[in-house]
Amino acid sequence: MQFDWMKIPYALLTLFIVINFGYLLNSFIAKIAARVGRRRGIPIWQTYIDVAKNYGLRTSITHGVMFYLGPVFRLSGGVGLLLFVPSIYGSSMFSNLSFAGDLILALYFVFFGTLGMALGAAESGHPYSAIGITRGLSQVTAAELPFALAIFSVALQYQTLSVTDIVAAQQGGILHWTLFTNPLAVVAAMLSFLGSMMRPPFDVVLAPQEIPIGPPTEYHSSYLALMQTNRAIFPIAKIVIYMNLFFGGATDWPTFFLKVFLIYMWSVFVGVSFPRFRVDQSIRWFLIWAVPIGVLSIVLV
Amino acid sequence: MKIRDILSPFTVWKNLFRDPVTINDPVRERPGAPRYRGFHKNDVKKCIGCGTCETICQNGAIDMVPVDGIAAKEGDSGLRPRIDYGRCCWCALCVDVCMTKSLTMSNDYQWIDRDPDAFRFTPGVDKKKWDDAELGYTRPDAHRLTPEERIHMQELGPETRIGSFIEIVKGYSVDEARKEADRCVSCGLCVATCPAHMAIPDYIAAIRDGDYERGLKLLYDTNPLPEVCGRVCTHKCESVCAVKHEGDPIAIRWLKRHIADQVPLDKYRAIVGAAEPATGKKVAVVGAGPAGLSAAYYLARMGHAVEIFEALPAAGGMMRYGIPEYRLPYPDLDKDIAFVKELGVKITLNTRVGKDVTLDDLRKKFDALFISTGLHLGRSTKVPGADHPKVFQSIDLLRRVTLGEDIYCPEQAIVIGGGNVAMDIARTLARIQTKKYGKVGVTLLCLETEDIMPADREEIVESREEGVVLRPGYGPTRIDTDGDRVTGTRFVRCLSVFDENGRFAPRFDQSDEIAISGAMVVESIGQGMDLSYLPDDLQKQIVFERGRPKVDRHFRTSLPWLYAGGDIVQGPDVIHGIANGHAAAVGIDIYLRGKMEQ
Amino acid sequence: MKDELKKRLVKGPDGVEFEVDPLRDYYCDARPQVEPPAISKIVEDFFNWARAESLWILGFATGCGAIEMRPLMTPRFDAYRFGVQWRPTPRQSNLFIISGYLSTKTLKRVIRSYEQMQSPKYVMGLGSCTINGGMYWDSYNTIKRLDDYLPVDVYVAGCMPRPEALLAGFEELKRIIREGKGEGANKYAAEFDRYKANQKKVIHDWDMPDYNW
Amino acid sequence: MALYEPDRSQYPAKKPDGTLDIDLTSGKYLKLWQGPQHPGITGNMSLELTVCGDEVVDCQTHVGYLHRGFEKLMERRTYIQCFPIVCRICVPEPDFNEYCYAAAVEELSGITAPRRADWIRTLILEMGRINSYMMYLGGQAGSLGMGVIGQWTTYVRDLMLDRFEELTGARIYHMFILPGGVRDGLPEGFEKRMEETLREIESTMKDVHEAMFCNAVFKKRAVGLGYIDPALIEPYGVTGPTARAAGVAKDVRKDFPYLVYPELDFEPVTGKDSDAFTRADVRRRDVLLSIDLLRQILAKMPHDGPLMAKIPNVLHWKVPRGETYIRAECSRGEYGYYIVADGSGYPRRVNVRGPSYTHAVALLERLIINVNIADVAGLMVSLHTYPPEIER
Amino acid sequence: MRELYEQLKRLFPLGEYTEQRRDLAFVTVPKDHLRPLLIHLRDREGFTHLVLLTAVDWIEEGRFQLTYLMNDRAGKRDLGLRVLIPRDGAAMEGIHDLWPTAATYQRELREMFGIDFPGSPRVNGEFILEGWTGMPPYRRDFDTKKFSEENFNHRPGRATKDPAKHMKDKLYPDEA
Repeated sequence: MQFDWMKIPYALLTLFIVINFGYLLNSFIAKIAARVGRRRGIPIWQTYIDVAKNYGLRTSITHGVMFYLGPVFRLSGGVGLLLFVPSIYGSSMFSNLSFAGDLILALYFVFFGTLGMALGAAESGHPYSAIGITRGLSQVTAAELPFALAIFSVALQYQTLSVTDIVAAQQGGILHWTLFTNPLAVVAAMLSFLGSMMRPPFDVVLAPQEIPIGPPTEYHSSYLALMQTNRAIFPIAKIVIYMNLFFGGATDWPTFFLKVFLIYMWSVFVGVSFPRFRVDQSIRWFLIWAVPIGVLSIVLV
Repeated sequence: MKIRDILSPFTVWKNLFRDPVTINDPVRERPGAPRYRGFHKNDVKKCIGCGTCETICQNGAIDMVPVDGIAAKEGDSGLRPRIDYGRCCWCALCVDVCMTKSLTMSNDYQWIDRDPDAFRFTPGVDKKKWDDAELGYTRPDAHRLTPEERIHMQELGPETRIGSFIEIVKGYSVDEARKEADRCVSCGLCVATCPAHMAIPDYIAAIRDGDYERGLKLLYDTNPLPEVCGRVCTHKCESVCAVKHEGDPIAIRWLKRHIADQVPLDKYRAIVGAAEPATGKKVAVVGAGPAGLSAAYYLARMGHAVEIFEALPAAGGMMRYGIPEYRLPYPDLDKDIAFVKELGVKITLNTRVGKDVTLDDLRKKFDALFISTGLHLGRSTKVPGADHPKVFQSIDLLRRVTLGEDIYCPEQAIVIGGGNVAMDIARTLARIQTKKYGKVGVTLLCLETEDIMPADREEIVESREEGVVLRPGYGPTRIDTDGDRVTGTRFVRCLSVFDENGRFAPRFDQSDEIAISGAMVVESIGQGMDLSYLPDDLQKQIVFERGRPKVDRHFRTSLPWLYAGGDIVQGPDVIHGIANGHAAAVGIDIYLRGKMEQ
Repeated sequence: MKDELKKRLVKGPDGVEFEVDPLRDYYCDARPQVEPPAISKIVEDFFNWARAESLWILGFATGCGAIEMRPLMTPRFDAYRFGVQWRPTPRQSNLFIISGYLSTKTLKRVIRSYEQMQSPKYVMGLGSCTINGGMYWDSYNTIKRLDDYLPVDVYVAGCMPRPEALLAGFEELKRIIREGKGEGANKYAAEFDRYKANQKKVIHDWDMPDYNW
Repeated sequence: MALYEPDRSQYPAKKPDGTLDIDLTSGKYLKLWQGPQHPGITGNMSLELTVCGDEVVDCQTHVGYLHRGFEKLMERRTYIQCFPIVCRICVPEPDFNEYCYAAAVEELSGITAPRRADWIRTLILEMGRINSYMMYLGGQAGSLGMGVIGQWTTYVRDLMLDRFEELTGARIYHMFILPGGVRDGLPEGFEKRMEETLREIESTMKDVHEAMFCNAVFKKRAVGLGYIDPALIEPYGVTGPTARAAGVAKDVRKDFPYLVYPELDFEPVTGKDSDAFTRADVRRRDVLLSIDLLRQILAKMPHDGPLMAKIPNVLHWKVPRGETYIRAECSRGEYGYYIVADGSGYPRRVNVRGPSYTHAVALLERLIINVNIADVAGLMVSLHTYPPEIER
Repeated sequence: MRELYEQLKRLFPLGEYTEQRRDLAFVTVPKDHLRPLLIHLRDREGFTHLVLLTAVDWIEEGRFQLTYLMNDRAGKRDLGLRVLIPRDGAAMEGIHDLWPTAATYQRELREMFGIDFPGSPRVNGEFILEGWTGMPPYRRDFDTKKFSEENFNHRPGRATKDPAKHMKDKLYPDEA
């Protein structure tokens, strides 16, 4: 297959759309959470201002090369994840580089950012970063386990590792979604999703009270801005995978926005209602509740 | 784990569709509550600058500063509080304690500034956006941090006192005095108003502490006649007392008397201290009235030899011969004089300068002279009939009463005049009448209406209680006489006493004439001085101003060795006399020491 | 000086011994520099606007004023609306609210926190205590003038200032920043010696590096 | 009674001289500071934790960041000048300082505050208690990661602050209860607005109950956290809800009734399990009790009569020689003032006994052993301590 | 309270007794008898709660008064024990082994008054103050205002006038 160079500007356009959508979505979600607290919440463009401000700070200090590379790794994890899965199924413009990517690559990117972050934050030398990293890595590992099981189950179900093929298999009506064809895998994946969105009850990694604020303790100005950009991309990219794997993908942008928003809301819906688990508790929770479901889904398939 | 514990937390989402409770524009939409203790306001017109707010402020946030356009005057220090918002804690104690209720708080609470030095301002003077705020904290009426009611002084009832010359006012007990002293806010507005600048807040504090020795010492620093002043002082201090804005002023005069009453004479020297080593200089004082005694006392303390020459048989001057005994008992006066004598002042009685000894003799024998001969000549109304022998001068009658003479006193008497001396003679006559006839028949008339009568308020009230009929607002036109008898006096209504420039120029309504009957008329409209003892050549050398010898701030006349003070310089008033005497003593001391150095 | 702050030799897991100076650990050795604004005025204006609209407060409750921070960030007043939010770490904060009096013990931590913040950074003084000592003017343990120790951009009067007054303070601070006058960090760098001298005068046990950012 | 030793069964060992054998250079232990700049610390204090893995093996609390030297400052202020500064001692709940100070000065001077003032004082104290609990509930939920509770409770606390503002003229530092009585009576229509506020609080408390107390994750975190053995209560001087959660019905309002509490009908709230969850629950029920008490107070309160006793001129108020101790039940336990007067116009010595003093130092250091780092904040909040009253 | 005092008096040599309220009394106790008395009160009389431990500086008499306030909740009474110790080289036996919480009070007393409690945990470490080198601040002879003025800068520009003096100057300018 010949590489279509036009894919690159198209992919960048996708990236642009997703970044903006991510910023707005983050603000909007914050506003919704604020409503639950009976507040109005931040203006919808606040995330842009914050990022601009952080890029605009005059000083920044470094703790070493890895400290600098951490956010870059994290961002490339997010971007990579996004670029190797199709955002809009069937659109030649917005399928990105999905021809080249498969589920294994996606899983790798999910982990890649986290690891990079861990290395960078460790370099900062702050004890809270270190604590955050140990908590983060152990929790992410536990949380990714059911996801991996679910992906395994889905791959078994569709007999492919290509995301595009999996989406293609789900077209033709809502009942073709994996959600209905393999509900246990979806349940396991969605439980895992809670664990990866850094929202209660699984946000002890970033918890301001239990430790302030974990790995990014020392990150500031443009490093932080980079991470904020990542926070706009990475969840969306991850949700795109979920959407593609379990909820039939999206064939146009409105569907994309809606599905991403709804999947995102799932974590918010739970997150606002609960306090957070300690790391040992959350690992136990994943092992007790999510992993068996994932195993079961594989067994059933 | 109960299933409810998993589902129930999701109830938080019901708020999603409730309106947020956020205030739209909190900066502008949220005025403070009506009682809110926000930024200070001060009604500078009402404020008297007493500084009580400064005293109570535990943060040292308040400074008393002079303000353009507000001059110091009696009862108003001219200072205004400036508040440092780098110190204030908005406790509002300053508002609670404010004597005039001028200091209040608005309900404004927003003040943002880059400059930390900007947070200092004088409320009411520096214009602020909250000056016109209607809401905000003001002291609730029932909320008082300082007691406002004066401690009642035990007095003889009118029925008892009219029958005798026993002192009316009984004086405070130690407990009462302490309570009354407790009311003082120690602002010191009174100090400058008092002609002698007595350290009033300090000696009141001494009463609170029960330290009468300290109190007495403070009294004698500025006033050698505390027993007298404690009874008959015109207490201008009380008229400017900051506490009067809340209720009755502090009974400063009675508290002073209380101190002097508490200490027996034999302890005085130990407390106040003895005279300084003799300087060898000699000073003669003419007249043993308040000014003369005061000057003699301070001169003696400074170590000068002082001799007082007094024409009458006892020292005290007007204090003895003008003021009736029921106001100032002679033993108390004698106590004050005794201590002056104890300091080494020689008092030569029954010696009238100009007659028994000439001024020139004195000048030769002494290094300096202080004359304070007082106002012992009564002034006449000069209306027709005023020269009748049954028309008297109050000052003469009072002197004769003191001297123990039996004065003429019919059943009905008329007193003309509205000052304290008129009250004195009216009440003296009333007492004699009561003794003689068992009832009072004195009518007092004066030009002034009651609100501007020069007499003290309590004199008016008490004389009424004692049965004296007061008819203010009338001027005499004619005294009706019938041979050696006076039958009565005619008066017309006085419309105004002073003209627009404040000068004495009474206007009368001739159509409104009344006739008062009485067999005796006492004129009490002022006194004059008798300076005939001054030799003619001296009289020429001394510069007079409005009929009084002109003196400098040390009460030195135009002659370097001659000082004058008391009523002849200042007009009739005990406390002024004392202040004059003190000032003159200081002046004489400077003069004598200057001479010594030569 | 505390034992744990002294230099010591540490043997690493690989057997190599190296010296550790806790006072030097992790901190920069350089004095703070005056950081010039962006070359282009338009860019600087844009950044100033962004800085004004995105005030991140350091979550350090230094004094009484902290009590009004909760209402500020909660439904009634909801300062998030105005781009204000809390950050738990000084690295990510731009605004240091000194909420009232500072004891000398806290001052030490405040200086360290302030220096760890990234420029441009702002300081807001709350209440009387930061202006002239407030009701603790005669206390032996609180500083009286905040501007001796840190460059203060804006003061809010009150004891305590209410959340509304604080919001008004934010408005004023935003105006200052937008006008490009919020140069406290540069002032601190320019007058660094004066500030340090003042700080050392009241902090009697100065056991930290002079520069730590 | 035996001396209580924390359970250090696993590590670290003890040296012969009794100190803990912690070798920081061994790499086994890590020193970790929480605070003073730390969102998980209530107020401005710090915990010096020595951790081994995720567990705390040793802890020293460091206080003094808020020390202003009140007890010294009061020695050079007159009795009335102390009145505005005492409320600053405990920022989130200032009224108990005002009451205890006023009552102590009144007792030493032989003054009795008017009855109506006592009612208003009780009203204010109960309002303050609700406020303080609202702070606590938000903090407790927040320290375990549930931010929304803090949003709600702070909102209703704001409503209560509005009531405070209209009654006393200030939001936080009310400076309303002064020696001799109170400043002013209730404003017009206060009862009605108060009732509305109470209803709002009740409905919020219902929501809080649903969201926080019937919450699996919250229970998972809080149940069993920071268990206090009832036998520790007396040696560690534990009072208030913390003691009541251990089943010891310590409540000054009942044990040593003051103000108008004898005329109010209530029973102290107690719990059984003595852990963070029970303490939270005891405090939640205490809020409901306070709401009930407020209703009783408003119903029974006299509406006329003097508000201030006859007091001496405050500018030179001298208090006769003597010493006394006044206690009151604040939201954290027994709050007390020990005042020694020497007959002058200035207090000789004022000692403020705040419940946080015992809870946040000795007790916390004891309880924190073997706790997960992530639970430190939750444990600390569950003792409900306010640093400013520790160091004054 | 009086009965309790009489009863205790038979066991311990007690000093001055002051009954402040019906349920609160203060008793002076000799230094050496404090500990047995505290144990007696705790174990026999129900005074299990150590309310506070603080000191009063009677500098004129050269003594510190230590106040141990004990509370008996069941009996609804409080007893304050006063122990007078000399100001010079002030030291006292600690009671942290009876009430662990007393260690905190003893640390504060050590720091703020300079009263030593040998053997009390961390008693010589810094508690509230940091880097304090001068006199313990709660001692009466420590002048906090003076210290504050010498150590901290106050904002200049403040000046006040005494109303009495200002009036004298203004109303009688030539008397000065």
